[in-house]
Amino acid sequence: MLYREAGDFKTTYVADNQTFPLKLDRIGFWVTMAVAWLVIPFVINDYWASSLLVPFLIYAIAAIGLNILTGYCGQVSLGTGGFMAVGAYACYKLMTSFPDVNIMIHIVLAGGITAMVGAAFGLPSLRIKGFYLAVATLAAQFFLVWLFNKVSWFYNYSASGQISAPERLVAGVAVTGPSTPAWAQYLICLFFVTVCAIIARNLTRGTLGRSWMAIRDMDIAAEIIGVNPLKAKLTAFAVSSFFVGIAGALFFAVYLGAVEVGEAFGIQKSFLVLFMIIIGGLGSIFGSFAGAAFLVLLPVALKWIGVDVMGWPTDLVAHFQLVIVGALIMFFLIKEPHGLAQLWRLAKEKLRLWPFPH
Amino acid sequence: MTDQNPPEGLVSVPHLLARNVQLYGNKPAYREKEFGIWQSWTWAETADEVEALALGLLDLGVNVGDHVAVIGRNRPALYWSMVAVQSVGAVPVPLYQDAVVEEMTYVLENCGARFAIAGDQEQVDKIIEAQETVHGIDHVIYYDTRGMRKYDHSEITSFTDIQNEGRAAKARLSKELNTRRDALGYDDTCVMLYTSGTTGRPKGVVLSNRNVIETSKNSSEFDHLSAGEETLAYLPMAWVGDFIFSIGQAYWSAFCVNCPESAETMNADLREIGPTYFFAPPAIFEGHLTQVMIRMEDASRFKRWMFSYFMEHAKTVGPRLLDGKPVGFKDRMLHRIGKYMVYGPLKNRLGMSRVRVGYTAGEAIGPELFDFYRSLGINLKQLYGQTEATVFITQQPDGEVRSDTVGVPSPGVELKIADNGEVFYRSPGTFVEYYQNPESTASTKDPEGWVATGDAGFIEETSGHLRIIDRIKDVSKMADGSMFAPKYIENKLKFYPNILEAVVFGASRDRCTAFINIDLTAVGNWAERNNIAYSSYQELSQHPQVLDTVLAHVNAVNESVSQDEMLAACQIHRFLVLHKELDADDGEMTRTRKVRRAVIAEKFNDLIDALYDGSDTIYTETEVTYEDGRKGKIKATLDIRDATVIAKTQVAA
Amino acid sequence: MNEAVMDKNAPYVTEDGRQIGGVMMDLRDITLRFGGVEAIKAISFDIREGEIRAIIGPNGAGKSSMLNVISGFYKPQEGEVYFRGQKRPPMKPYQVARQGVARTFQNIALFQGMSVLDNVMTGRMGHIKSNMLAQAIWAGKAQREENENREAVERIIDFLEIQAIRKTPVGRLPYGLKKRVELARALAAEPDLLLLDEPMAGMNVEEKEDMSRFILDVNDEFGTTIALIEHDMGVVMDLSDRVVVMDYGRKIGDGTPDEVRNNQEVIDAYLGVAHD
Amino acid sequence: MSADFLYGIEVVINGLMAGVLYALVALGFVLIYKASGIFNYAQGVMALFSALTLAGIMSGQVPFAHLINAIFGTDIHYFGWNVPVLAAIILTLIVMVIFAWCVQRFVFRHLVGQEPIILFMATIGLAYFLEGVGDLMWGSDIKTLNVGLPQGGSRFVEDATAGLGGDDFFGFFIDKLDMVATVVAIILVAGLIAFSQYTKQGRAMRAVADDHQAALSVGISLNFIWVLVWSLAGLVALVAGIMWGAKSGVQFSLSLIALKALPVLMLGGFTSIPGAIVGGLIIGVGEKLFEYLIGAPYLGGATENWFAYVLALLFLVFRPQGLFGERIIERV
Repeated sequence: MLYREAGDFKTTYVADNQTFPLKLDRIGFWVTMAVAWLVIPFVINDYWASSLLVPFLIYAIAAIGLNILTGYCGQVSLGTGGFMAVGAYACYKLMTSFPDVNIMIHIVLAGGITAMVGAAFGLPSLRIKGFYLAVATLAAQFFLVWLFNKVSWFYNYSASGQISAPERLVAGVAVTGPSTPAWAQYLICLFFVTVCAIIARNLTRGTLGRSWMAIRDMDIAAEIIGVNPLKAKLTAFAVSSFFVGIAGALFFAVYLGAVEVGEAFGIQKSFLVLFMIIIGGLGSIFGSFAGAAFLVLLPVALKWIGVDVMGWPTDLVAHFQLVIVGALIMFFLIKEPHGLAQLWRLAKEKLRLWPFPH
Repeated sequence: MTDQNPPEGLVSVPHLLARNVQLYGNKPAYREKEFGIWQSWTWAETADEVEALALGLLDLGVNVGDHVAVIGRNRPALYWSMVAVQSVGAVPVPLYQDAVVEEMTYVLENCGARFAIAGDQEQVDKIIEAQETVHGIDHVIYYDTRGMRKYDHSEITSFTDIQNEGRAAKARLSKELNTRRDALGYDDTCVMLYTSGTTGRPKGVVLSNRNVIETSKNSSEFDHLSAGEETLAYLPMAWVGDFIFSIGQAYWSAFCVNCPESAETMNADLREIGPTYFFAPPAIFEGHLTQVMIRMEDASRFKRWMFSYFMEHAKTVGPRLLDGKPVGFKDRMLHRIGKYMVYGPLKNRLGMSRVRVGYTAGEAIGPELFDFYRSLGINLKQLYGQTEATVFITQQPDGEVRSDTVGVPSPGVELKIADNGEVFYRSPGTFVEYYQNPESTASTKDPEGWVATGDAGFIEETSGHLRIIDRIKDVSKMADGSMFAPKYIENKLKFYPNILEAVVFGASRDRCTAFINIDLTAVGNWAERNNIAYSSYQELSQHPQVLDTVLAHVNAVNESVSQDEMLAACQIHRFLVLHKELDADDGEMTRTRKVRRAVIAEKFNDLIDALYDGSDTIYTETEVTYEDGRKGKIKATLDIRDATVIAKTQVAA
Repeated sequence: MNEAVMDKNAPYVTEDGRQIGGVMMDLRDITLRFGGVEAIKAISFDIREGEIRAIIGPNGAGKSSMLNVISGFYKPQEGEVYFRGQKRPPMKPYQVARQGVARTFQNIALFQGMSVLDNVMTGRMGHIKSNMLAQAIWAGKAQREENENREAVERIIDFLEIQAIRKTPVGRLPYGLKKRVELARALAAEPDLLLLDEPMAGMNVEEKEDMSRFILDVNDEFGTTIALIEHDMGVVMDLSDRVVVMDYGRKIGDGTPDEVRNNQEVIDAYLGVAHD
Repeated sequence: MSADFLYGIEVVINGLMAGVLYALVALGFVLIYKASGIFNYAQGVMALFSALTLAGIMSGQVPFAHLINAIFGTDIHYFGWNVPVLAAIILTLIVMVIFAWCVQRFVFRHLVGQEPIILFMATIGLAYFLEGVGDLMWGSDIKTLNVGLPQGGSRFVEDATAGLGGDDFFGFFIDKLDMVATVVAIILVAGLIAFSQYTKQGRAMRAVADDHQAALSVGISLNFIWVLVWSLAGLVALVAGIMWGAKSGVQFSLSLIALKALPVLMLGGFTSIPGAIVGGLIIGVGEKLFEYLIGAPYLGGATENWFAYVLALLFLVFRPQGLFGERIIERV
């Protein structure tokens, strides 16, 4: 209905496999970018930053990461929380050991370190498949959390066992530490989201992405036609962990400021991110955003309805949240395994075919 | 013959090409969907592709005046071939790609082609087979190399090889090429096109540069065609229309010609390109409409309601808006909404969002059909023309478009109506002659250059528009002397989506009867929805419910015909639905899907007798040709139905 | 003896103008076991440059296992595989693929979640040189490579006449087309040796004709050597230059279609085998 | 014998007992997995849920009290009666059966034929859902669950074994509860095996596990079997819930402990009952010993959290199909 495709033809391969082949989508994309970069920073306040936007952006990165591993390469991981922890602690150690180096670099390095850890834990995936692997990744989850708990070197022997981010500046503005302005928090996260999303998109639409999907859809056939499973799986684990690591670093340094590994990066976190990609849509970058947005918004919305409107006790609402999330997961797996992204795709298809049904 | 001088020395297509290179060197001239994207060639690139080929042809020994056959689906390379052939002073002769070997043999023999440029292996094979009887062909050039490896290449060469040889020989031959190009005169032959004559063998119509260029110039100016237009070249290259649209006008106005990837991607490609200048015979528009209706059937109730509501509204408002007539505010607003909800999306799906000028011709087009597209806001117009006129005789100016006329005389065209009602014309586009056929030339074109169209028609005093009744030879008298215009009735019948073809008989008989061909897409779909099982076209065609539906249509037509006292006698008394589709391969139709009345009458005489002797079923056997050329027989017993005829009102004519 | 060896490798041209070269792949005394079961018993045969080689036999004769051995998916317990005169060291299937051996599968093994185009593109894996970083930036080398591969793939798509379904998800395709897409994926690798596991299983006559035409065209246009398993005797006899007949893991016949057709043991083996 | 060694033995014995419990929960997994190919992550939460329910019923708690109060502004919490243990257990069982039926009816019936990994993720969702429901029904506060099982170390064993070592060895300290648990678990395991061997339903269950189609063709109702196995899993969960609940109170962590069954399965193989038992024992002993010998002295303790997983992980790398699982032959 909205789409006018006549005359929107492609004369080069570059144009043909661009991310948004339809003109309208291109426009939509640029509008979104403009709003995100040029409008929101000026209107954002602490509440919006801390309760919605910043967590959304950070989880989006994590979700993209996990989606690459699970959605694109078909390797389910329950260790996301653990890998986020790696990113966080790596970032913390770097920040404290090299105070003069720019925080941005620290965050990227943290991602790199996580990538290595991730690849290491990915090694078993060559032998183990399906949920065997899923359970195996629990090992990473529990082991890493325990590690950061027990080995006090990681939290610089602080009495509380917590790590807390010292203030660091980017271009003269604090992006970590207590005195960080909301818009700075937001912008740094937005920056990383943008970069990560672009990288993810490029990787997934290219050769590497195809080798991942081949492994996901039919690993044996994939290997026989020339996909190197070792390379495919390890790169998937590495890239995925890289993003997750960055998310962890931001989550700690920019968002929370101080974390205790057990509660910030526990197994619950792993599930949260997994749910994001299930609801958002496996194998879709857009889905990662949608899922993150949904699960960040849901509790806020529920709290608003339950506590502020209905005046229920908070714990009750929290319980409801569990029920709803659980139900949603099952619902999506039954009705629409490809999640919100697929719904979006279908809606778009309808609009393109309008007024025809098919 | 009008004696204008060529506009600023553009005496031939190659000259136009040269001009376009100067003015629009970097604008796209050709696009072809190949390997997944639209491969593009600018005018400059086109020019040296053409030149390379031309040099290659010289190298091959093509002489001035030689005939070079060009056969294949619409591809830039083949268009270049025609221009290249012209550049070396030879005459391109495009042939119908779906012609069977016999037809091709005849044409090759008739034009005495020394060279042939073929699109692919299929065409090459046909040429080789034809050569068993025709020995004129010295050399065959093929474009698509697929499957050609094993052929003996002594007399067969690939397009690219020829071009390479040409490029290699440039130093040696370019001088010769230039002299030949400069030698081209305004009255030299530009192209030779074979008319798919509705009767007898095809005739080679010789068109001069003057014909083509004058016509292209006039018609381009008539519709203000600019270098910005986009067209889709998908109609047979051998058809004069395609030659004028894709070469004449394209080179005159320097607009871009787009070639689809393959037959089955045609619609998708149309959608992608979104042409601004579009021609299609009524059959195609009808096909689209049928598709639209069928697909809307499955739509949700709301959508169906919305669709019908806005289409209704558009019928009243759309055409008025197109013709720039005043429209009330409320209607204007409603139309806006409709444009957003229905018209726009629909045009988009049909690939006609950008159509600025659309033409249809060749057959009368049903008013419903015509209005449907008009009311969508597509500027669809009718033109009346023929090969001998280099297409244009009359066409409809913007703002004066109606389904029942074919418009006013095109610029430079003079019309006159003979006493027997036949339409004559004279124009700069009037053809030179029928190749090696002086007598038919003489019988068609008198010394003053007036050409008989073979159509009966009259000019409306009020609007000055021409109206065509029928082929003059098909208009005849019935036994009681009243006028019999079968085509007129047939068209009325064919306006119903369920009816694909109709053939009406009644010349010098006491009453009219008809053969009907049902439209398999429409009827088949209807059968599906009413879960009526059928195994074959034949079975479906004889299904009682189908016959009832057809009967209803026939009655309706009789109803409307009875209004017109001139033709009231042409009401159909009895009809039957044919057990096979009329088919060009069986010689029942021309390649342009015009019915060959005589052939049919002769072939199915048993059925005709049955129609008149009052029997209500008839058993028959018919020979058919399958796609692969094999022949077979189909047997069937056909029901014959009686239609209700409205008693002729007593009038003195 | 020496002579025998010599004419064994002497190139020749078949009556329909096919250039047959020397031995490309030589399988020597291959024995394959699953647990106790012997799927293949000491089989030897060779495949020559440019020929169309058929492997036939009743169900469970071990044909597919043989193909799996050639494509390196099964590791035979005994015997050697010689490829282009070299003894093939134990290697992973994807390495075999990159040596120029591509294949299709008995029951279609397309990547359901991807479009036809992407499926065929995966066939190009062996031709990728750009690294991950380049791909992440999606510019320069990676981009160029992507386009080159796309073009190569598009030529295959054009060759197999599947332009119309280029962007359709393979899940939605009818069976016959899926088979064709799988062939396209194999061809995209530009293999020297193409293995087809029952390319025409479950096809109607028309589809079979198309497929046969494509197989011949492939061999003709690209000079690809082809080894295929097929049940339809007619097809096998028409297409292939030489036929290996297997039964219960043993080789019971090897030669031109005519030789095989008149081989008593083969006839016996086929008596009462339903599908032939 | 040296005290250290004897203490080592004690650790092993305790490990074995823990292991039996792991094995028990693992059995729940195996049952469902064999019959329906579902890898039930929610098993742990089921244990928690059943324990909550039992505790709730015994103490005569009003289900959904919070919710009701929140909606109607009422202030009800208890019916004011106490349900005797046995009745409570039976009621709980009924609840678990209903739960099993709902799960089958509303979730997994719609997921038949999906890839295992999808089913697995669905059970994670189920776990969340069930946890939420449990909290809604009985509140999230930690409950003590006392079904009258003996508590505390067993004097008897301690005295009996005190003589074994020197004077710095005071006999094995073994929790009565663990002993009871072990006994119960062993009985249950035996019972389950007997059930699947000698009863009609049991055989039907095995038939389904071997080959769905075949089972269907001989007229076994898959639906019934699936409800049955989910119910059995519920029963197992309940028992495990009681044991752990009695041991360390009914709280969320319980569901995590139950997760230990996962590595157990990875060792034992998902399809083998003996595997589950052996795996359970190995893990139980393994983690206790590791903690005793390495974890506590050198790694700062609490290694039980991950030992099982890492062990299973390493193990799998060398034997992907587990101890007793059949070897997978891949074909194309």
